Amino acid sequence: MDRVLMKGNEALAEGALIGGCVAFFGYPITPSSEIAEYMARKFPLLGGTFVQAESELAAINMVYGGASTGARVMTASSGPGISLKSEGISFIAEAELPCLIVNVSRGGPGLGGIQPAQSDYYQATRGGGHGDYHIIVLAPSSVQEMMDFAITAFDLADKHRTPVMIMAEGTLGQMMEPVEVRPKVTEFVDKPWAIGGCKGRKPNIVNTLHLDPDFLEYRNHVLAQKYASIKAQEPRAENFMTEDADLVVVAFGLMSRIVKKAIIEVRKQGYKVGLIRPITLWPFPAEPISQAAEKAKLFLSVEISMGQMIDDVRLAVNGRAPVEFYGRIGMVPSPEEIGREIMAVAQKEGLK
Amino acid sequence: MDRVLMKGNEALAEGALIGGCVAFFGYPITPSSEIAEYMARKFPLLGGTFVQAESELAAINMVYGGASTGARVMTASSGPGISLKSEGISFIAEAELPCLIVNVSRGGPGLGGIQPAQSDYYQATRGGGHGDYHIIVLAPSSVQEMMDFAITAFDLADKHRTPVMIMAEGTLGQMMEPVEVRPKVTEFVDKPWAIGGCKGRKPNIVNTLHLDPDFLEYRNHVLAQKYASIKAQEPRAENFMTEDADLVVVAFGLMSRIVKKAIIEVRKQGYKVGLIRPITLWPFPAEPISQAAEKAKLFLSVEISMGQMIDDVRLAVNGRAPVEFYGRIGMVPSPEEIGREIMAVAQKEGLK
Amino acid sequence: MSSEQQVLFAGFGGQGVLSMGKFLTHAAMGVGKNVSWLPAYGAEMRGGTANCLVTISDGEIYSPLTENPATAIILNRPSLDRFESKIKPNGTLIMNTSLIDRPPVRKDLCIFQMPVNQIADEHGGSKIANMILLGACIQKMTLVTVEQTLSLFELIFAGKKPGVIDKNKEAFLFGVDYAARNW
Amino acid sequence: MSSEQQVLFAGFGGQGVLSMGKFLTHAAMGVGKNVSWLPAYGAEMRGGTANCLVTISDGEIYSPLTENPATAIILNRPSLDRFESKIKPNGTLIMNTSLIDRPPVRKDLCIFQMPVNQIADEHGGSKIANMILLGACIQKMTLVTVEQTLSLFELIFAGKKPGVIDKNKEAFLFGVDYAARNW
Amino acid sequence: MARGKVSFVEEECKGCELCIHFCPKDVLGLDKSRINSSGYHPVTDLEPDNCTGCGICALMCPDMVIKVERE
Amino acid sequence: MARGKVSFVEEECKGCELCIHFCPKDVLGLDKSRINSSGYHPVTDLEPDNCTGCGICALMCPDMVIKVERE
Amino acid sequence: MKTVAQRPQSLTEVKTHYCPGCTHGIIHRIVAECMDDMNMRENAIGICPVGCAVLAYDYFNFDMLEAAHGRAPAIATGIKRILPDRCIFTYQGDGDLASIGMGEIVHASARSENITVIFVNNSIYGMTGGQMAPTTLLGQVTTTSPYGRKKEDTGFPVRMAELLATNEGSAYISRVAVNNPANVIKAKKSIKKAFQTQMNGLGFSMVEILSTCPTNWGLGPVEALEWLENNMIPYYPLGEFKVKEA
Amino acid sequence: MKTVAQRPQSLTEVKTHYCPGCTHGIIHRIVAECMDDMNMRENAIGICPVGCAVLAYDYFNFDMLEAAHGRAPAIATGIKRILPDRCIFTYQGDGDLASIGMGEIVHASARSENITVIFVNNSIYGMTGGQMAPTTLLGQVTTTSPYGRKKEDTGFPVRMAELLATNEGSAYISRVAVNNPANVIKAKKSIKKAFQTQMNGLGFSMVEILSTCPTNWGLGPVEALEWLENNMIPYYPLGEFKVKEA
Ligand SMILES: Cc1ncc(C[n+]2csc(CCOP(=O)(O)OP(=O)(O)O)c2C)c(N)n1
Ligand SMILES: Cc1ncc(C[n+]2csc(CCOP(=O)(O)OP(=O)(O)O)c2C)c(N)n1
Ligand code: SF4
Ligand code: SF4
Ligand code: SF4
Ligand code: SF4
Ligand code: SF4
Ligand code: SF4
Ligand SMILES: [Mg+2]
Ligand SMILES: [Mg+2]
Repeated sequence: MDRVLMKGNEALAEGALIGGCVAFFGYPITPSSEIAEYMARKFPLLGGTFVQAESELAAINMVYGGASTGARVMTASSGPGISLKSEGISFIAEAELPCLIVNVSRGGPGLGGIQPAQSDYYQATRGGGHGDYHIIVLAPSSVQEMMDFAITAFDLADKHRTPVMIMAEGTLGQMMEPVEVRPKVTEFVDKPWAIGGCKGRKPNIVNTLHLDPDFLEYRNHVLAQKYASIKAQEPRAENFMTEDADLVVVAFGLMSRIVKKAIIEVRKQGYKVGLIRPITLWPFPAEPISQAAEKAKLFLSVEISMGQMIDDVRLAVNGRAPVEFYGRIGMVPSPEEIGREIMAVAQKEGLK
Repeated sequence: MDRVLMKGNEALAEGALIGGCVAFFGYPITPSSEIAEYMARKFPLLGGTFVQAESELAAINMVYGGASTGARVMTASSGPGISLKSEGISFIAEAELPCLIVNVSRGGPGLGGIQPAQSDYYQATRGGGHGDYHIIVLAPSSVQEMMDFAITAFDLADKHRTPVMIMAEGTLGQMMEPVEVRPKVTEFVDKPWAIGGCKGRKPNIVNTLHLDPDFLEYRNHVLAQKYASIKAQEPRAENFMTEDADLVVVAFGLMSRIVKKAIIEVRKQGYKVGLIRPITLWPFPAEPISQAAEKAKLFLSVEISMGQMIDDVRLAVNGRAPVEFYGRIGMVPSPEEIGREIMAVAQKEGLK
Repeated sequence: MSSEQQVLFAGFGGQGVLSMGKFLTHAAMGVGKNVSWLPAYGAEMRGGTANCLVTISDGEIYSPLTENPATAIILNRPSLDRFESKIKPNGTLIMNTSLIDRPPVRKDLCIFQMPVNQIADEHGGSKIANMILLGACIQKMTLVTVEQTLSLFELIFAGKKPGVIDKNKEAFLFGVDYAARNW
Repeated sequence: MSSEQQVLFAGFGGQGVLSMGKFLTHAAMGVGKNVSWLPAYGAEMRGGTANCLVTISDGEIYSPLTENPATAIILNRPSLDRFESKIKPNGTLIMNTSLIDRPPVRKDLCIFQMPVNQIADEHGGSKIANMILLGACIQKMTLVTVEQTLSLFELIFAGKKPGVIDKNKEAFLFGVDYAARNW
Repeated sequence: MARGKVSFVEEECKGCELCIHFCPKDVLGLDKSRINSSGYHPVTDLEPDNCTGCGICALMCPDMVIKVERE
Repeated sequence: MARGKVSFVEEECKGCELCIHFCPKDVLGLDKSRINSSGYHPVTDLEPDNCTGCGICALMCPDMVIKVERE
Repeated sequence: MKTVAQRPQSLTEVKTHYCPGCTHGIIHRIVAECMDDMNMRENAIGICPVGCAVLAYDYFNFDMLEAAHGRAPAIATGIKRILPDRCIFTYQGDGDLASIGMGEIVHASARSENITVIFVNNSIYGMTGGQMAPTTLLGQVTTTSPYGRKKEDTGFPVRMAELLATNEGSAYISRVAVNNPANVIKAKKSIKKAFQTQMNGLGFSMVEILSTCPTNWGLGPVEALEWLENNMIPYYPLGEFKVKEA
Repeated sequence: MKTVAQRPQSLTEVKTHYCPGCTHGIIHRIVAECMDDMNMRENAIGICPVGCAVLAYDYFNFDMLEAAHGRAPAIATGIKRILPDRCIFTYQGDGDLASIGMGEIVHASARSENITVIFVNNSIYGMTGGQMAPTTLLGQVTTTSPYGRKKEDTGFPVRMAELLATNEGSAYISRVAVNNPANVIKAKKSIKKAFQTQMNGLGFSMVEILSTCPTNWGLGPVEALEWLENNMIPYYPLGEFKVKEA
């Protein structure tokens, strides 16, 4: 049987290999290090490149170089390391280089802790770096999805010529679940823009400097159009028991699974509760939430943070219903706790 | 007469000195470099510290060290440099160290250009760094305010034990206007938490590591409460001709002055237009906008970006009126252009 | 969902509680169950305490965690102090009396005790202490049978030297036998 | 507001257009006006073109920039090509014919011409070319009087050696005189 | 008779045996009969009379478990 | 008669005079009578007959203005 | 009887989190003893790295800061420029100082920043579970060099003491080890000399200390000391590389 | 008549933005000539810095990338690891390489990354208007050392060639100048040797080139060359500091 018991981080790394990743550039940080370690074990055997960079800055710039050749390359880190990459991510976004950036996230701010968190949501979806750019952000909720989304990420990256981030709570990287190993990806788009020597063609240039204001503005419009088309094509969400829901919980990642368990329990008590789980954090799936707002009387954003995604939920609901918040930090709350919270809010708002 | 013709960057630097800044740690970058250069000229004469750091990373960490002693210290940079500081800013926010960070901003993403922009709005207001933190962000609109806000910034920083950012379009740093030089600040709060040797007291510790999840969560609640009280006390905005306005433009910084000129012109044509100018970008002045939404039929967010502050305008309006957007990049649009745009939107929405 | 069981393993960093959990998870997967293994990672700074939670179910596993595990396998005193109160009402508590110098407070629990360190010191050393205990646990728990588990040793220890595998089997069986005789 | 004037200075990086603008700004402030000086910074990479916009007003200055300056002082051909069309209807154009090899296209403008480089080469060298032109401009413009400006030299050049100041005064007056005679 | 005397903060001992290894007089050893609250067999002085009070054990102890006294 | 011949892409000359300074035969000078579109007096060969075609001027020209030919 | 050895004043009573036999503990003690000997406790400010010593602020009994990974020298600079008379030191691991913190350490030395650096080189990333460091020896197995470090793709271990000694700004640079009593005594002497260099205002000082990581080396504490002696010292020679006199 | 000097194939026809007499232009040309001579144009990949050479991608006539400030060596690493047979070089100023990029350059050298670095040391930040660089000489006036660089608060200029030569990973390290015809010829020889080092797979190579910044030095182009000779060369001796043979 081809179900293998894997750690989330290893499943993600294996998924990247399945997706055709040929180089990993990274700097160790808990709780993401197993991704680098997995690559360090595999690439020497498979003939790819593993480089332990001297820093996250160096790593993201190695990704810039590697991606410029058209190869599928990636890096992985966590909170502080992602902050250090933010200049580089801004450069990569403007240079339109496809690549995979993984944030196995932990609690902040500062050095914070190494326990799971979702408090890098703003950084991931609003561009931690400078300037007008976005990157696609995928939030897996199981070890299987850690693998599957890594594969998807590289396809999306090439399709839209954009960096793609996978953001997962630290727990998801550390826990083990059985995964079905996917077949190797064999079809790739070609990349005439890639550098690699100008034999038989004009030189290619990878650049983000635009001193001429008009051209700089032109470039920003090019990106804006790309982001518009990504918003049109790529938002992904999962609806769970929302048909008849008075109260719609919005939660992503591993957190969303806990909420499901809680919903099943509170429904036994007669609470009409459902879940909308954003799978892409950017582009944010505003549409399903907006639709739910037609019927639902109340929304509850549940996050492992002090409240960040709630901005996007509010923007989607746009005043048609109250949007409440429940959050923890440095731990994934239990289904029992979430169940209690859902019932409390529902009662407060007079639902049941 | 004590009106002096000064460059915005120099006025800001002089303001910092008036505010009691004793050390500047920075790395040159256009269009902010004049701040460092001014300090390099002044401190050797005044007996303060100017250090040209080897990088923005080093600079923000020198600020971390300097601020830990309780001294008023600062750094200044622009787009890419601020991204590089984002890890450090997250640390400083969690360590609750008062300091001033200046972003004389330019167009991005990537290396972009050196022309004015407001496209670091998300980065400034949503925390470019990792974790749940915010910093106070002030947006001056004149050379005089470059000086005045530098003084205010240090007071706010000490009052709330938080980093404060001044974000100004590059043009504001480069242009000259007469400024009234303010009297030197002489009253300072004392800082029992500061490090400096433990003679006669228990050792002080400046730290952001919290391995115990419960304590990490506790710290996040401490910060959240602080942010709540800042939100209650510090939002600042300016209303301009909003009393009878059908259309309320929201714009900040130098941009807001251009809008004023445009409003004066279009009002001559009978358009009832007003301006709300956020002075603090975080905390965002949602209240005045929310009030305006009681009467106004339409909002227009005008930014030198592809549209970032518009999120906060929408959150404040919360569905009570449509919120339109107009933006440029890499240039400050002229009053003539803004006037045309205002009239176009107003007509489209059937206002006059 | 109905048939979902959650087992907590807790002890010192060095006691191999994480691998005990992994082993059980592996075994349960081997017999076709849905499983998840959730470690409290990092928290165990060197010398600190470690624990992991294993969920085994016939249905889809939504939540890999819980406040109240049905079964808790506790290898030291700090862990007992921390987790005793969390165990599900009428749940099962298996404890290592070598490193726990107090009896449990709760009366509703079904309790099994074993001086794991002493026994291990006598039979093959501390390295296999956790396999001995695991044998005993599986003998008592209904999740997977001893036979099934034995048949999966080669798979679970894939890559390990036969010697190592045999040594572990031995310890495992010793534990099974111990539980049969004493629990 | 009514009495608001905006003057554009444009030329090569090295021609001192920015300091011409600063000088005028300073002078206008000296006579109690509200002023702003707005450079097109950086854009002039070495050897490129430079320009700045000066706004002088009796009232509060809302916008330091405009699409259509009332007056444009143009020191080279590329700048003329770029800005001629932008000047306010019936505005003023002052141009350096040494580096502009074509006449203006617009007919509505009030135009003054001066072969600045040649004249400068003859009188004191290229360094003071911009002061000569500035003298001529101020002679023609109504913003500040020649006398007022002269009285502010020491203030504006504060810190500079007297020799330098005199040299600039000379050049300035030469320009004033040139404008009086030729424009 | 012993010229030196060693005493221990048992709870802090991690049983690393560095002190034991470097003691020139083989004074020290782990007490296999006991386990401290961190789960380690703590150090003890098996041959107290041989102790010269040279201080080497304390010099090599990473955990400041040992106090050494001498006449 | 000149053994060498120099020609210039005048528009690219920035009048830095490096070529002039290093020319061993004082062949070169700036043409003060002309200004190129970048506003510089461009280089010219004042003493073409003295040119040996040694190539030093081109070697020191930062702007690749000079082409040198030799018999 | 008089006490010949006991816990120094400059250490708190807190029990460390270090693994059994980890020589971080010895280094903490000798640094603390230097502070006691120099009567400097109330004047001292220490900066911890990100690394296993991240919690050192709980162990040193004077004002302490916790730095972002690799940035301790920049933080020390910020403090020293404002409090020039304090005794300021960073305590950094080899990943912290020689990898991510390379820019900060080289420039602190180039600027002749008047601070002291305690550089604990254990040839590996301890805290994160044994990844390769720039100081990892060729052939050494780590979680990110699972087949042994190879020069073909990772080059050669950096010798920080030698590298920083090339900077004119470096006033005192040495390398010591804590693998036996004699070396521990030498190490303490060198650390004291570094602090004195700072208090004499001579400029940047660093003591590189070869240390063990039994846990990630997969060795017993005693074996680890032997491994250090047989493998690290040959590649990282002990001694003083720069001594600027007052 | 045969042509003895003309624009090399490896340069485009684009007019540079450099100031009159700036020797960046000379360096561009000799790098391009090496590519022509080695018949390497179609195999070359260059990485521009952030600095006055930021626009070099418009001037070199082969595949080019523009790097973030100081990160060119990391980018080169990313490319080289995937395209090991290409001829890859970074072109970096002294602020870019020796200040913000210190970590990346030291580690590219330590890893023995098989790339070539063209390091243009003009002792100042040119592009941003003449601020102090780590390479600025003591006493030199810049906009951030307006009273002359003082060792008391800024330490000493870094000698990158000497510093990197201490890394075993460095295969070829030299310092040259372009202040006169003889030195320009030597500089070109050295650059070619560096490229050959790379093509022979020997590892990291760097040529430090002393260059002028007439604009920010406040000197005429010719005076600037003399200043370089009289002030820079004495502190930055020319020569080869590391030559690994095949
Ligand atoms: C910016 C950032 N990157 C990475 C990490 C993860 N991290 C923590 S400690 C460490 C390395 C520690 O190794 P070393 O400096 O040698 O100290 P040791 O533990 O060996 O004493 C790393 C990579 C982090 N905390 N922050
Ligand atoms: C992250 C970042 N910091 C700072 C800058 C601003 N900046 C541009 S070039 C430069 C220094 C250039 O000096 P150098 O590397 O010596 O090159 P040169 O211009 O002298 O040839 C600086 C600080 C930037 N663009 N990006
Ligand atoms: S003091 Fe010396 S003799 Fe006594 S126990 Fe310690 S090491 Fe042994
Ligand atoms: S060295 Fe210290 S910790 Fe180790 S065994 Fe001896 S006393 Fe215990
Ligand atoms: S080729 Fe030689 S002689 Fe001829 S102009 Fe050039 S430098 Fe002078
Ligand atoms: S060196 Fe080149 S640019 Fe300079 S003057 Fe001579 S030809 Fe012109
Ligand atoms: S991991 Fe290594 S360095 Fe860290 S405490 Fe344990 S032994 Fe010491
Ligand atoms: S500023 Fe200096 S380095 Fe830059 S182009 Fe001009 S002369 Fe050359
Ligand atoms: Mg280490
Ligand atoms: Mg330079």
